Amino acid sequence: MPENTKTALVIGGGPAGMEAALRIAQAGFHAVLVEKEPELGGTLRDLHSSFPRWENPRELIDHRIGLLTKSRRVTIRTQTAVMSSVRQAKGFRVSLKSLGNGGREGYEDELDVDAVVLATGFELMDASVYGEYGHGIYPGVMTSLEFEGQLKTWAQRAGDIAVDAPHGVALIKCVGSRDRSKGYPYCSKICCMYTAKQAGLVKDLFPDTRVYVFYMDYRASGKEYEEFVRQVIEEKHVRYIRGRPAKVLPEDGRLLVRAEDTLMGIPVEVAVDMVVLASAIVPRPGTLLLAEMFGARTDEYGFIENEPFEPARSSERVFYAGGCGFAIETAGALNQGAAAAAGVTALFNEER
Amino acid sequence: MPRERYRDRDENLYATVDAYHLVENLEQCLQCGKCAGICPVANLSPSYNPRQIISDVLSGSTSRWLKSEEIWRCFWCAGCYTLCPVDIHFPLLMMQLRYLAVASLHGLKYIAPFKRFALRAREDGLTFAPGSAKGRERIMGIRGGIGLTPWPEVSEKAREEYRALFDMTGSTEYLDRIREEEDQPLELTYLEGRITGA
Amino acid sequence: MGPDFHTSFRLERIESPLKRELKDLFGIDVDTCLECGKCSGGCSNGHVFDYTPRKIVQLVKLGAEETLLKMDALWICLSCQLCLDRCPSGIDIPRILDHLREKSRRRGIPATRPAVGLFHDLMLDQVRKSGRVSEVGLMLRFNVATGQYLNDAGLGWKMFLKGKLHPFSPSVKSVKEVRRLFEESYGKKT
Amino acid sequence: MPRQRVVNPEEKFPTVPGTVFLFRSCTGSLEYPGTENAVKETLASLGIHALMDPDQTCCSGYLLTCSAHKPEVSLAITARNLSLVEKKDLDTYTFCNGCYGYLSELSHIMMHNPAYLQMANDLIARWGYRYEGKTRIYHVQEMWYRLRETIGQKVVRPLAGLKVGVHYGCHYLAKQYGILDDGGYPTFHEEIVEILGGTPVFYKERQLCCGYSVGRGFTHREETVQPHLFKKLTSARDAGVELITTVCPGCNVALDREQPNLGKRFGTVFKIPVIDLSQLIALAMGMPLQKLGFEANTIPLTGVLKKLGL
Repeated sequence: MPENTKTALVIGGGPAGMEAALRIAQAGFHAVLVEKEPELGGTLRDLHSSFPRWENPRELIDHRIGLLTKSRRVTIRTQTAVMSSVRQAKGFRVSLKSLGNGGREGYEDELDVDAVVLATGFELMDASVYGEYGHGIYPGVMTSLEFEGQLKTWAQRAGDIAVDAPHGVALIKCVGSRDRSKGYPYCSKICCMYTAKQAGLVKDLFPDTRVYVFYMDYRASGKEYEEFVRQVIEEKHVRYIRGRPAKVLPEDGRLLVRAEDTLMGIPVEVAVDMVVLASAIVPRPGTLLLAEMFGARTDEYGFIENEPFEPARSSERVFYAGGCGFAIETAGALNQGAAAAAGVTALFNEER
Repeated sequence: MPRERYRDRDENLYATVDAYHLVENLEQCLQCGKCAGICPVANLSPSYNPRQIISDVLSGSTSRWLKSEEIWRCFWCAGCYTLCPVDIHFPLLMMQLRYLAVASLHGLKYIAPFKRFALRAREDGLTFAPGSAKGRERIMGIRGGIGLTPWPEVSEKAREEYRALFDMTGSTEYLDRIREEEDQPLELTYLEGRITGA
Repeated sequence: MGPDFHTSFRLERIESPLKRELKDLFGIDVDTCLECGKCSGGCSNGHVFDYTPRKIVQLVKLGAEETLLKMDALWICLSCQLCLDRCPSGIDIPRILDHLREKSRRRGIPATRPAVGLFHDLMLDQVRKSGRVSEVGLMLRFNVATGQYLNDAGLGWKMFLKGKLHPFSPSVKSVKEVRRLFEESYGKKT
Repeated sequence: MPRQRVVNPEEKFPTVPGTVFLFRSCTGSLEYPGTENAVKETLASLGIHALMDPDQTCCSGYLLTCSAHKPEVSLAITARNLSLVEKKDLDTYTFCNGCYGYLSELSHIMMHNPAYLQMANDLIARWGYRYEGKTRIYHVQEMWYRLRETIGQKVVRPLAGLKVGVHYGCHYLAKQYGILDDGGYPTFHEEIVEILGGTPVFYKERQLCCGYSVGRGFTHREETVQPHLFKKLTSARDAGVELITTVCPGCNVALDREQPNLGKRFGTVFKIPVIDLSQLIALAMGMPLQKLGFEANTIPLTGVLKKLGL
């Protein structure tokens, strides 16, 4: 098969971006994978364990990086940002800038690419909008991503772990999601599953810590998802209470969560040491800039929108995958990465 | 929880309650419980639960609340409204529930004190003026002592117009109709549904 | 016991020995409850219960044993097994209520429906004594104890004529073993 | 002090007005006249003329929320009062959460429901009034926060670390009434207390309702109001609060008058004086004691005044 010079630019080195770059390369075309962080992996790097099979996300990242570095058709540009792009007849002229150290800092270069895949991922909404939960005020209140970091440090320090074991942890779901008045009306899809995972992990690390999950529904609509949540409730004995907490209060140095158990119809309170807020999933600010740069369509919240009847394509020669489209779990991000790659390779094959 | 009986069922309870269209978005309620969690009254009375009242009004489940003592417990502190993810103004719903209760001559004893206040306010142009001369003198003494006019200045014109508005809007007539002696017995009194053992 | 008004329920102080008891004795794991409400929906007396079957399971999880033992539902549950039959997790709610009923009797907590409590004692007492239930004997003792002497007498007479009632029902042969069973579970009955 | 998330006060108050319409509060002018005095004195020392109008009547919100009034009469009364202010082309400043909340609520209803605005204007047209919704409704406390530096410079009696527990009030923080600070976790009163030299105490039930609860004190005193107050005051006392400040004479009545009865019922004596934050500011700025009207308080302020050496 003759060496083909068609090149696709993949922006974002998370699971979706890595998958897209890999599939494009495997199909015989060139892929330039741009990532502004020093390492590939995206949000996946911050996570500890995964659902529904408690696997280590690090393994998936290392496996993908192994394939990407081996492939001759993939150029990995970490610590690099896309500064501007000009649409041409059959592609874009893109200017890249390397950000970090390694001597090439501030170095800019131009690149002609034939298609773009946006895979810039998502981030969590700023939970301090919820004065009643006290994020940013009480040290024990943290968002779920911050809590992943806490889980990682606990897991690494296996030895003297009992030292700062919390007696009680409360995880609050739908903070910002399904909330028209302070956040977003939509459901962020994956918080139910990762909250169950986090709750289960705490029970694994500290069996006699009391863990509570305050929920309105638990949405476990995936393969082995329901069994996963039932396992966390029945075997790991995480206490699920249906009721969206009204307030977090300081009480004798601990945190008091005030809510109603709507299934019992009684107000309940629980004193805990940590409160984890499953904050709403929103697109990264950069996604909006890139969407304008490449003429991609976005919805009212800033997520990338697809063209009618084209699941992975946002506009001419512009594809997208993963969290920048909407909240998505890792497996979904990989699928969408492959779908975007399929779109790119189909386009390239037509034009050969 | 006050016991439900099928004959209490009233399909358009919500429409009759929200006669003033002040709470148009009740159907958006997610039944999430934030209101009952913050409610200072629900915290103290097991059989009072704002979320339950919303779901009953929506389902027209029963008009039992109209004959209950619970709806007269709401503090009107609007904590539920402040926390509600879909901005349901529950206190305004509660206010209108009370109108319906009064219309069916229930809970009159819980509105009698305010009838007295209203009728006195109608004369003074301001509320909470004590009825007794002794009370009034005490206030005039304190006010005089700190350099204010002995009685708050409310012009005659203001009082006239205030009284006229009472009469024109039918408020005076509404107040007259509230006669404590005609109070119907409340069918649903406060239930001692405590959950003990914690 | 602190101020005299109701305060909201503190979750972190829940100790539910009852939950462990049900697990050890009958293998009932209330944590498997999906809180779906099928049991309450189907319950034949549910509309009259002060706590629906679903809430009863939750009260076990909340460790609210006092409330459970003083519940009206204990004495108006028909043990029709509909809730068990419908439960997606197979939680044996009738068995929970049986266990609580016994516990409540042993602790001498007055039944919210005295007649049902009385009938409950008389029947078990008869089984302890004769190893079986004799309708005539039981009804006679119940009517005497509740002072409704001629209650259902007409019906009883007609059944007798049709040979449906046997005035004398002999004890089972191994009545000693039955008594020992009762002693083991109830302790020496004076 | 935890991180402050106040709305930028300059944004809500682009310019400090020279004259303001001070909306008379029924409870304020009768139960605690010292508050009215303190507000006027503080405004004067900040160079702002406070104008009160004898034609202004009660806002009638209390009676509405007790369901003793139907909305028509309260909407008409509010329209009348606010058109008085609009005639003078001023903004409305209240020093009571009730007035602030009800005026905001009722004007919000009229501004979002033209039928009600029309009904109200038809009723008051006969006296030449017409409400257009131009006047903006503020609480004087927002003005104190906007001018907190000037207040800081004018403090002559610093509070010597007095432990002050602030009470905000429900109608003040309720969502759409749009108070200056974040309703979920307000801290701008604590900042004022710190500027006056006091030590703010973040007690657990800081944001619990004061229990005035639109009349439940008359109908459900034993069932809900007293236990509720017991919870709130216990939390304040356990946190070492020496003085509670409110921004509403209604809250002041609820928290101050009821304390002796709580002692009888629950056997724990509460002796926490309760005054308006404007009175505390006026006190710190050197207002003569006898003009502050502390004799109207049920719980005497002798302990606090002794600590301040007065």
